[in-house]
Amino acid sequence: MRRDRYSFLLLAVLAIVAPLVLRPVIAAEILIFAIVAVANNIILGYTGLLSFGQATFFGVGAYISGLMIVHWDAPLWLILPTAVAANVLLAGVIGYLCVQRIGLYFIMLTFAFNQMFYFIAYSWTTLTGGEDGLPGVQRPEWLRDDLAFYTFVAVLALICLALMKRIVDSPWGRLFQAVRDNPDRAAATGHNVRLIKLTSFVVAGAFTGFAGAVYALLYGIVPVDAIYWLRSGDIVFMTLIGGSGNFFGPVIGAVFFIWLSETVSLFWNRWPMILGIVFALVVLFLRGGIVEVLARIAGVMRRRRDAG
Amino acid sequence: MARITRRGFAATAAVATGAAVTGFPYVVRAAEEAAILGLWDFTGAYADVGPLMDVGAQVALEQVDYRAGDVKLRYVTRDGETKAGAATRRAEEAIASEKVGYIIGPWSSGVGLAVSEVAKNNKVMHWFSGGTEDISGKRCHRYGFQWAANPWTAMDAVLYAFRQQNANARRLYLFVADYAFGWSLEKYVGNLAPKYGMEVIGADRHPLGQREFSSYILKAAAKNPDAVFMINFGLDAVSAARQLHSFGLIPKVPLIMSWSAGVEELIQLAPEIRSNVIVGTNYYYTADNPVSKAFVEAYRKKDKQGNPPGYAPAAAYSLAHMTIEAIKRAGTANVQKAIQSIEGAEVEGLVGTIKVQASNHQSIRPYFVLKTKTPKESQGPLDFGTIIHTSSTPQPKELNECADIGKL
Amino acid sequence: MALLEIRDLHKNFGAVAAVAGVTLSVEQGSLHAIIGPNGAGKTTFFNCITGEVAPTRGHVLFDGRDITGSPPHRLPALGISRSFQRTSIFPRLSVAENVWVSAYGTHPLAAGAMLRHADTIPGLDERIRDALHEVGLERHAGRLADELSHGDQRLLDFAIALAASPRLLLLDEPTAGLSRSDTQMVIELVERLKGRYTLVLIEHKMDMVMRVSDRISVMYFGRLLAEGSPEAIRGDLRVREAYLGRRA
Amino acid sequence: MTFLIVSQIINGVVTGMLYALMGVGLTLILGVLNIPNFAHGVLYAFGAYFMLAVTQLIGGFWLGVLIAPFGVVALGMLIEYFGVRQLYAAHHDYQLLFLFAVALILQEAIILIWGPVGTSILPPEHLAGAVNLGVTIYPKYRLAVMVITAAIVIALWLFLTRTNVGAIVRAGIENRGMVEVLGIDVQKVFLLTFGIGAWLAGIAGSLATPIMGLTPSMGFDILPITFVVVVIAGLGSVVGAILAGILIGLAQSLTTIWFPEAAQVVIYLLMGLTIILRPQGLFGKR
Repeated sequence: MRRDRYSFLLLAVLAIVAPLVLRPVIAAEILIFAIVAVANNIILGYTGLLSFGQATFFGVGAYISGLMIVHWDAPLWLILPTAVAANVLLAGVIGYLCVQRIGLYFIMLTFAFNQMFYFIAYSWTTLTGGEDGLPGVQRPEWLRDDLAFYTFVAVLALICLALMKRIVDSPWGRLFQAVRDNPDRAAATGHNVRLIKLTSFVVAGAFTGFAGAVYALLYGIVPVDAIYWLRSGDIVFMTLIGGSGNFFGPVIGAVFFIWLSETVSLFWNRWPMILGIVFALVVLFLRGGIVEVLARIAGVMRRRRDAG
Repeated sequence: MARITRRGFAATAAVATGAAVTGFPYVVRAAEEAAILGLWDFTGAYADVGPLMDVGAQVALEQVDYRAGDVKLRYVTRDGETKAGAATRRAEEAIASEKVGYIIGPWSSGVGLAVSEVAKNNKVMHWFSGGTEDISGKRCHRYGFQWAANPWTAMDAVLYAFRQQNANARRLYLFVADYAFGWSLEKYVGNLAPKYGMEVIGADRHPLGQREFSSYILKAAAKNPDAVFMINFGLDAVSAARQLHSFGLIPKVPLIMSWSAGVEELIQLAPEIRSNVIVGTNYYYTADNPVSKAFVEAYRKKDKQGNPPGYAPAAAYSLAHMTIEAIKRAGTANVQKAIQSIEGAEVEGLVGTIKVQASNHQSIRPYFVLKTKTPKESQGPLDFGTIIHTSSTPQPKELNECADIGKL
Repeated sequence: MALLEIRDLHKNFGAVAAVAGVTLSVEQGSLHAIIGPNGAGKTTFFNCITGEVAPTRGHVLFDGRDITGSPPHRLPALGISRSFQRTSIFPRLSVAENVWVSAYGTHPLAAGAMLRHADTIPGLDERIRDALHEVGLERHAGRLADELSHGDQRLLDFAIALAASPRLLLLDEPTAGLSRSDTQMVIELVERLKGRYTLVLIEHKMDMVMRVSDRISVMYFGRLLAEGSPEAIRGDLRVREAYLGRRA
Repeated sequence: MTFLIVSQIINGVVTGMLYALMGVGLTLILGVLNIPNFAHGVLYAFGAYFMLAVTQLIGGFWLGVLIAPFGVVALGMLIEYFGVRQLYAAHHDYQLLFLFAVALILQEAIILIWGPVGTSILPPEHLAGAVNLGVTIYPKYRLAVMVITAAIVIALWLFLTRTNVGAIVRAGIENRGMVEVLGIDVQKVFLLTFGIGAWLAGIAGSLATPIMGLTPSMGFDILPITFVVVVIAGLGSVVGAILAGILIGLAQSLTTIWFPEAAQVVIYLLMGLTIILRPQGLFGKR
């Protein structure tokens, strides 16, 4: 538990340094995706379910927030809880249908539902703006300044991470892991496996939707690609590349993913190929993600220090 | 060990400071250098045009040797990914790290509108070339400029020219790409058709990225139209044309590609398919003016296949050209001054005279209508058609939705 | 008094009748073994009790209550717990956490304590310690379950079952796939548990069954062939034929 | 109106048959290897681009249809051999993610090799134009595709039911453990199945070129539809995949008569409905 406290302290320090090194909006975007990746890891790393449809919740959160601002000029204290509540409901329904099936079927269902919501968003142009995206999502006055907005996001992100940490440390978190390790045994010890999976799915959906709602404020537009399935792929990518075996791994993954796609795209137009190759290599040789690399390096250094 | 750590720390600190300096948003710009960002789609749905646009912009900059009067020009590019999220992030990043004051591109309207917001927030001049009328309409602002013809102008020109060619045609069937751009063109065609003695007998909206048009085609064929009027673009238009041909509907019935990329689309269609087509486009490479001639020559040298430029590279060229003009006229890299210098100005540009309307930043410029050549008439694989009409009739004021262009 | 009663249980897979009318009752506090050659329908029968398989016909009564077709996760709360034929643990959790999952599953505070830290829920520590003590794994409490030896993992499986404080413990071939010394260890454990819990044991190792059981039911082609004390079964000709017949 | 509906039905069957070919390939791989092949779409795209290469380099439409799918088979087998096989020990999630990465890489490879601009292939001359069916006019090539795909489906059916190799593949779908028990080299079965799946994707891709044209993103466009086919069909059902493919094709083209904007959404609604009413899919047993 003390180590977690250090990790949070380190995160807080990094969050304070980030806007000095990066443009505040980009730093904010990284933090938003850090929330999404950590939330995804609750399903993937803790519960052992691979969802290829997290963009559904991200997108729906973003659209809710965008629409409430554009049409009603609603205040944030109303928007963010609404986005969360709506995504709890949505993840409840989608999750209920998906957890009936296991393994591959689960993955394909999440993926197909994602695609369904994408096409709804895409076709329902009067509501979402379709291909053109939903424009005119103005931040409230006190968040107009990018630095102020970043600070707001950073505080929210830390709160979200703390909440999610709390959840994975709670009995629920342990049950998620039990279901991941051995669903039959978990059932035989008195736990409703589908309910536990569903809970995990809903928790992740809620936080992902929340992040989406904040994302809508970032550039003042909700682009339709916010809900496209390739974004779900990106989210899985971030989670795995950081390391799904560790609570904080996906945070590193989000930073790395955005950093990598930004840098590589400067040098080569075919940069998604590099992303693909990195991803393939991680899957083939480095399933623990960056966290595993760091742990190995730390191990070597400790051994060397002990030896010297 | 300790020494290494200390050195490591110093290095980290140095890097952090350096990054902080370059990355910090409120840095004074270097004197009289203007950085222009070409935000092109190298990946995503419009990955096909990104590289072409990059070449187009380069030609414009090379022609002036990267100088606009006394101001040095620096050209940087970023991948817009045809995604609003990525494009806005890249624009933000480039504004910060490259001190970009001028953005040109991207290709897609949706992404362009998002980037327009970034330009407005960061007080950066933005020239755009896509189909949306919102840039100079509902969402106009002082920093955003539209180079493409107004959709009203375009539809008026196409309908007029089609009428000249087909005196007896009355009944139009519309294929409309289902997004804001498609709807506004559909609206204008509906309003303008009666003026030319025609009527819209049916319209089908299809999603962007549609590749399977047979069902729409059968529906259209059932109505027995005098012409198929397409309001779609790029691969959608190409796929639709190809399938219209395989169903035998064209060339029996004329096809109107009302807002076409020109060369880039026509080159994908076999000559048999494009033998009875009216093509409306923002640029065609036989445009008879000195700027265009020089551009075509320079572009074909740079293009791998030696193809003439279509809408996309021409747009990129022209966006760069207009930006350069603005800076040159201002005589300084100051963005606000550049904007003031181009507002209301007339520029001899790629498509002829381009007048930048001060009230909504819409360019009043010629729109081209071609008639394609049959395989027999064609003088080679790149001889697609003849310009039969150009028009720069501006959109009636009462239809423009730009209420207030705003302040600098 | 019978704690578990099976009445005319049938289970068909398509045209195949895996269990064809089994009736039997297990006395409170007894160790009741169900034996039979491979393919006799023991496992299907067992799965009908644990709720993994819904019987085609018939009833399962626990403590006088009809539990036919209850899903597996309902049983621990009633007081039924089980071990698995193939060791079934949570490999990436620690040994103590493995047992925690089971203890928490039947913990009366379960609903209220959802957002506490998992390790600070009152009343669980003791049950975890007791269960680990019972099987002799306390010193491994902090280790990852995956790192335990094969035999220790089987013991952990038992500990998980025990942590639910069951009244009825269902053991599915507890010595399957174990080495000789590990088998001995498990037999001793079963003998220790005998009398304190009602036990149903599925086995095909005759010697073990003869040694530990109070009562034995023999299944053969989905039916009960014989039932009685170990001595009676040992002397039963039909049983001998069934086993020998298969061997020949 | 009647003729519109009739022609839309034919139309739905034609596109549906292409979906069916994709769906069957995905189903075979899914059933035997237990992986949803995220690279299936990109294999389809390669079918189309290999077709382009053959028609450009050698010439001849039917030669392309003949050769191109085997290029895709080679590609698929390479993916299986050097990638998927290395991951059998790992959780199947990793195989899936690997295939996702491969899809990203190969899509970019298409752009690198053939450029970002889409192109098209005309149908062979003897199939150019449309034919009058009485109720409606219809392109000859599409009718030919309908016949060819039907023939492929029948041939595949015969292969699966009448040959030893086919029996092994079927056994693999029904019960993978059994294949191992029978003493058959499972790795070979996997490789073979992946190859067959790739061939089906390849032939679908090459046959689709005159209808849909070629774009680098064509693989990512068809992948989700293929998944829906398999979800509706039910896991591991070959017959189901064929019927579900046609069902989706029909639903899509009939929707365009009344509500063209919903032509894409409708297939996902169908899927949602299937899951709610029959979670195991229309033909699934598991």
